[in-house]
Amino acid sequence: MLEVTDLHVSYGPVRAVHGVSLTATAGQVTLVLGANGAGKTTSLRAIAGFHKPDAGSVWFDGRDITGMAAHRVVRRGMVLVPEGRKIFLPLTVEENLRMGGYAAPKGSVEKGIEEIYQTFPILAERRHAQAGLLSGGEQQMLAFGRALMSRPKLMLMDEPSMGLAPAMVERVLSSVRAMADTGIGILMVEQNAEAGLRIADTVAVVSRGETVWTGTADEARDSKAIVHAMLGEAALDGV
Amino acid sequence: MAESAVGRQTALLAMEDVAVHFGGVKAVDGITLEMYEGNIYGVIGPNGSGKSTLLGAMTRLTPSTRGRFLLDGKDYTRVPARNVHRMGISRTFQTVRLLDDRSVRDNILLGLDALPKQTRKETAMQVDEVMERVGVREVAQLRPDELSYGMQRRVEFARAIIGRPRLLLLDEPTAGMNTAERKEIGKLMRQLCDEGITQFIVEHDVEMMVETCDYLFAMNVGKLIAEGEPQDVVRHPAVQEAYLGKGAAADA
Amino acid sequence: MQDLLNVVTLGSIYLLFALGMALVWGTIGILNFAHGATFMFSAFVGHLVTRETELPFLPVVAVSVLVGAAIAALTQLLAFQPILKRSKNQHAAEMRILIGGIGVAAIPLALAQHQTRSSPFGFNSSYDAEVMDVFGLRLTTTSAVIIVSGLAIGIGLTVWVRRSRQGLALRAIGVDAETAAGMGVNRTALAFGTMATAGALAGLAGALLTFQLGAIAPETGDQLLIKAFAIIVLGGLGSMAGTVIGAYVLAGAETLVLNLNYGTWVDAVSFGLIFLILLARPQGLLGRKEVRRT
Amino acid sequence: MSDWYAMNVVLIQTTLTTLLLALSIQVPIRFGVFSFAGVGAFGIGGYTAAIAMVHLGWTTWPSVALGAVLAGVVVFALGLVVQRLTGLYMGMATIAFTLIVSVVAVNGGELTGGPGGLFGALGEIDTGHILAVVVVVVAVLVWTEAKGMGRRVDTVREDPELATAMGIDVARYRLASFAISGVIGGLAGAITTLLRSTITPAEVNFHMVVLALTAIIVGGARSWLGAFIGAVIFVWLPTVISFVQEWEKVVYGFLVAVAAIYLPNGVLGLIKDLVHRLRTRQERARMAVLQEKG
Amino acid sequence: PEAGGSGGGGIEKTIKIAQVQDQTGPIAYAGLGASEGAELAIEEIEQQNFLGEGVKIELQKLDTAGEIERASSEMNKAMGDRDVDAIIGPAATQQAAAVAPLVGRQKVPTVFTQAGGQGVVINDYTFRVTPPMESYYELAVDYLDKKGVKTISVLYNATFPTFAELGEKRVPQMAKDRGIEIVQSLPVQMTTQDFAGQSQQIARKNPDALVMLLIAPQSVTALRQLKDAGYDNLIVATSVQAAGNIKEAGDAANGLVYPVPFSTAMDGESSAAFTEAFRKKFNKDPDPYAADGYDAMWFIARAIKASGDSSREGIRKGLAQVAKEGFTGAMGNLTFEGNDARIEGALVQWQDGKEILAQ
Ligand SMILES: Nc1ncnc2c1ncn2[C@@H]1O[C@H](COP(=O)(O)OP(=O)(O)OP(=O)(O)O)[C@@H](O)[C@H]1O
Ligand SMILES: Nc1ncnc2c1ncn2[C@@H]1O[C@H](COP(=O)(O)OP(=O)(O)OP(=O)(O)O)[C@@H](O)[C@H]1O
Ligand SMILES: [Mg+2]
Ligand SMILES: [Mg+2]
Repeated sequence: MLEVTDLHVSYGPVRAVHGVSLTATAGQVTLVLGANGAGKTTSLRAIAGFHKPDAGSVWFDGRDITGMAAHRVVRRGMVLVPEGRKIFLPLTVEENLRMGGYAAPKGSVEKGIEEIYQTFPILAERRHAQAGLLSGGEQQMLAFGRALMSRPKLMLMDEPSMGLAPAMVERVLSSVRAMADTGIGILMVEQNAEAGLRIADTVAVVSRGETVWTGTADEARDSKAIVHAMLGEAALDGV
Repeated sequence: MAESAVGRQTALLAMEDVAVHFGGVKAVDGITLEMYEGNIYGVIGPNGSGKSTLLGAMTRLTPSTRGRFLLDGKDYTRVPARNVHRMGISRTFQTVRLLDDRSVRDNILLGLDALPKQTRKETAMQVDEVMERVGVREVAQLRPDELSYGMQRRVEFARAIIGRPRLLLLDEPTAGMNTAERKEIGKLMRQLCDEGITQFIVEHDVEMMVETCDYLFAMNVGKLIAEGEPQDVVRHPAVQEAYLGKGAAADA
Repeated sequence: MQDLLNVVTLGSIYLLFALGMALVWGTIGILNFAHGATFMFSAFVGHLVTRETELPFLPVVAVSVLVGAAIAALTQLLAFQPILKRSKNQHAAEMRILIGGIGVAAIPLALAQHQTRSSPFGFNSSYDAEVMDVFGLRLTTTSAVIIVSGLAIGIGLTVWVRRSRQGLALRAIGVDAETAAGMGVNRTALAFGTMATAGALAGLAGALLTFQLGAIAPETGDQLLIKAFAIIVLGGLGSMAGTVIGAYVLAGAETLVLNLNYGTWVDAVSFGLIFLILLARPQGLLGRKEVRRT
Repeated sequence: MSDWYAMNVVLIQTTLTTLLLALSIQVPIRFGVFSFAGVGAFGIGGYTAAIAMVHLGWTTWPSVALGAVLAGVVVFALGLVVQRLTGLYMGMATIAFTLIVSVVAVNGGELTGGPGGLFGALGEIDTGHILAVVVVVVAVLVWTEAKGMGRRVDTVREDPELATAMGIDVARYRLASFAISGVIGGLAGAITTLLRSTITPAEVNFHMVVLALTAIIVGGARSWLGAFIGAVIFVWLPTVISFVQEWEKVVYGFLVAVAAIYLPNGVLGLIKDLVHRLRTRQERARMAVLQEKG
Repeated sequence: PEAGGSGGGGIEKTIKIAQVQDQTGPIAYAGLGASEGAELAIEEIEQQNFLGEGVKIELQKLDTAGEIERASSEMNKAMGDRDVDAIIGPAATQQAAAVAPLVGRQKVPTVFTQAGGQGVVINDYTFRVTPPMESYYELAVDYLDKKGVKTISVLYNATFPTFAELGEKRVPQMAKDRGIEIVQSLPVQMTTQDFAGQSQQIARKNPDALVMLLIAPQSVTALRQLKDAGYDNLIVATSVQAAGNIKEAGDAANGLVYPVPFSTAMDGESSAAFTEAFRKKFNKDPDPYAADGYDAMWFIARAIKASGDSSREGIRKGLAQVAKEGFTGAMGNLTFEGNDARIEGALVQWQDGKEILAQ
């Protein structure tokens, strides 16, 4: 359902991404791995319409959406859980969730909110608190819940487990898996490779702005050594 | 090791019955603990259990509702937050807080700016050295908003250690890094500890905590639920349930 | 009693003017310094039109409202939107929007001053205010219209911003426009619409105020601008209800000082009052405290 | 050359006094305090100096010094009172202060000359004197911008809590910015007044706040050099564009708006960005090579 | 540079006069009007060969744009230009007061128009052709006296220097001299826009007459609101209401009386001639500011003729001499107190869109 081919993105003179290709399929979890600064975030943002790619193409649901503005991409059913949460800090928890449902059909909002409160009871408890007061992990839950509110067909997630306690990582990842099982496509960047691999179907490794390896999760698990080596090397030279 | 010293050596930092309440929210609720020089302490606990708040209270940025803080046996509960850094307590933040229109190098130097001249001369590290160790040498002149998230965290880390604090408080220093990178940072923490920097780390990566820390605290809803050797703490049933979610994972 | 009515009338005048400004400032963070010029110029166009042909009340108001909306829309399109596009975030754009507004404001002001040589201008309208006697109080029809529309629009906007989907989206844009776009908000269109609405309100205020006062001068907008600024901050930025209250507080203070015959101290007392209120409530009367945590 | 100087001596002097005024607004903003008390200080400094000369018969420089010191003390005291306020709430409170200064001058009777102001305070000041004052002021400011001090100031502005965590006494820096702003504003007022021999309450107004703000935003808000660029632009612009005659204000407005759109960090920011690009070109190239290699 | 000629140089072929007045901004009307008046005067002077065969006067307009700084810098430019022989100086008191000491230093004869406050005519080089309002405001109070008015209210803009002076000192004094009682004195400020409260207070007191000292837009509002409040006794205002500034008040302005230094309704010979010539040249009625410019320019021309010297020093001497004798211009007979003009003025009444002499 998502087909990204040979994406190139730059920040002024800095070529952050040059040659990332990714695919995501309905009902499957695609895991993107890569070192710090490899260009994962940049790729995701470009796909979701926050950044205009210099070259390459993004096809979603049979249509070319390369360079389409973010708010239109959302309406087509693709949503991004951004890196660093990007919660609306002065708004309340509930208002944040409502915002998530902005593009969703009217009737579904109340129901969606209730569902999210059920998954994350802590959010229900603090529903009228300003989101800025939540702890880091609570905010991460809110970001995840907010994205769910739009009832996406495809969800892009930039490190959804960041800052979450192990129990919560389990809960989030298993609900991600459950979503995929209902037919939603997932494209997920995850530093916690082990946890990510547990729920992933396919894996892509990005290094220095390029896709360098793709395969199934099983292949990746088997060739763990390869992936590790790749990540390790990247980590060593620090960029 | 920590417990062997109890009773003889004064704790580097001690807390007595510390509580931080926000209206009805009891973020930290009666914590008593001690930390001794030369160790790495870790804190684990579910989201919202009060770890960051505790860190904030230790640096006095977050006012505490009750309790006492002692550094070298001296009460600093009433010392204003701005003086805490000078006393040798340095911290990082859970969300990256860097100056966006200053270079990486400048951001790191900020860690020295308000220290007494003498400290700067005698104990501080060289900025180039710090950048090298943390792995941001290559990007010294760039601005933080030109860096990826993981790199920004490293800059934050570098700023906290450049003044060679006696006690280093780290709030999820490796969030957003992969396993290999975490190992790197873990190694660096160990080195720093050997150089005499006592550390207090909030982290969710249990594996890394067990590997790196000498002593572990576990928190839940504002209270300590376990402490001791990392292995033991992780195996503690209360921790297993509240934090690692063995029960929760099963029914998910 | 009559004094109270005067306070309400004056307060409603301030309110009408301030509402448009508060709407864009309190939600999408655009502090539009061209609001005063928009206000003045829409009345000025009404003046030019009625110089050709005498018109009744409503058409004059309609002309001003349309002109106001058009000016604000153009301002947004040609100045504020490009500024926002070229800034990293809302915070970085704030100051430039302020300055951009100052620049934009200079243009209609210069044009009107050039045309009128700064003498006051009014409407040539078949409408003539009548004095009504309501429970023994004197009230002109224009004042009645101003009071009713000021309160109605004030309350309407308060509810809209608090409760509606778009109101929420506007506030979200003000916090982080990019992330709001990521939720499916067409921020450009929404911001554009809001600015146009604010401009229409400025035009409405321009027309009604000119009817009420008989004439305004090109500089009148500037004088109201600073008062509106004060009112919005006093009420608490982001709270439309605060703006409503702020307008009446300021009007009350001014009227009181005038009635006590300390005419030259009006500004000192009313701004002194604002000063004191802010000391007691640093976030304004109904503003929310900005919270941050470590 | 000397002929040119003679024709433009007023413009040159005005550039310098405008620079001082702009700095008195820029300093607090750079320290993260949205204070416009500098314009109030301008009024206090100007009136004090004029009163010292006219009523007390003092000579020029003691009068200027008295004006600067008094303005510094008053604004510092104001800072003590309002230090709790943040953002535009602080802006409003300090604007209120400024307007109150003006009202007090109107009502000051013999002492301040009432609404007509004071006149006849012609000091012995030439361009060299002003230049010397400016050099001293700028030297102090350069110190607050350089190295560690500059970083601390930036941190106090951008993230006060981080600053506290880094051991910086935020409150002290903010208060210091009030005192500095007061003294500089006072100097600007005293010198301007004694140069032109009069001061009136009407000058101490919101318009002046707008002028100073425009100058620093267009010039560059982060450094004295930006204020200087801004002062030069806004003092000389009318002369440069005088060929457009009655459309001058229109052109002015247009240029200000264009600057707001295209110069995110003012003229100085433009220069700095270029320098940054050049300086980091190597690092970027290195990174690019690394990426290519991988 | 050494400014001004050394005198005794005769009359040059081209005389350059700089007009440093507002051409744009909030008080542009004063400068623009004066420009028109001055241009008319120049045309007449040249046609009559008043200064000799073929002597031309060049008028250079420098815009002060309503700002004191601009006024000083433009004045400085004019003074620095050695070809400039005399200056018609700023019309706003604050601008004029700021440049008055400078022209004294640089020794450039300067004739101010308007600028009715203090601190303007302060040395040998400063002259003023528009009389300060208080010098002819007696006309208005006399009129009240004649009409048998016993009680008055004063509504005045106390932040406008001229009105503050009139409202607080002069009018009370004049009223006292004539046995008129001031029952109410209501100060407002420049930014006051709504006069509902004051109007009702006045209507309640219902004095025989109201002295209204307000700036242009304020007067329009006040007149309307006074009417709405039910006050319809006599109202006297000021020359600020001239030049059609009261037009927008419509019927509410009918019967308003105010003293002016000049009005098209004035029936004096020189005034009527000016009005006619102006209408012919510009196809519209002259306002008082045009009369200012006209008289200022003629003042300078007469001065040159009197001293026979068009250098700066010559003009200064000439101006002083003409001032001693006085002359007749658009504003009627001008006499001088020192360098400061005085006139009889006229009391006019606004009736159905135009000024007529009040009776
Ligand atoms: N705004 C920017 N301006 C210039 N360069 C940038 C900018 N943002 C990112 N970069 C550069 O682009 C490259 C890719 O960054 P990106 O954030 O996509 O990495 P990432 O794979 O998400 O890393 P991480 O795991 O640390 O989040 C990095 O080299 C980074 O320095
Ligand atoms: N200023 C505040 N006002 C109100 N509630 C607060 C405030 N700061 C923190 N809290 C609440 O206190 C609780 C503890 O927060 P804290 O940030 O200390 O958790 P944490 O253990 O660091 O969690 P995480 O692992 O998710 O970062 C949370 O429920 C949070 O919502
Ligand atoms: Mg990333
Ligand atoms: Mg935390």
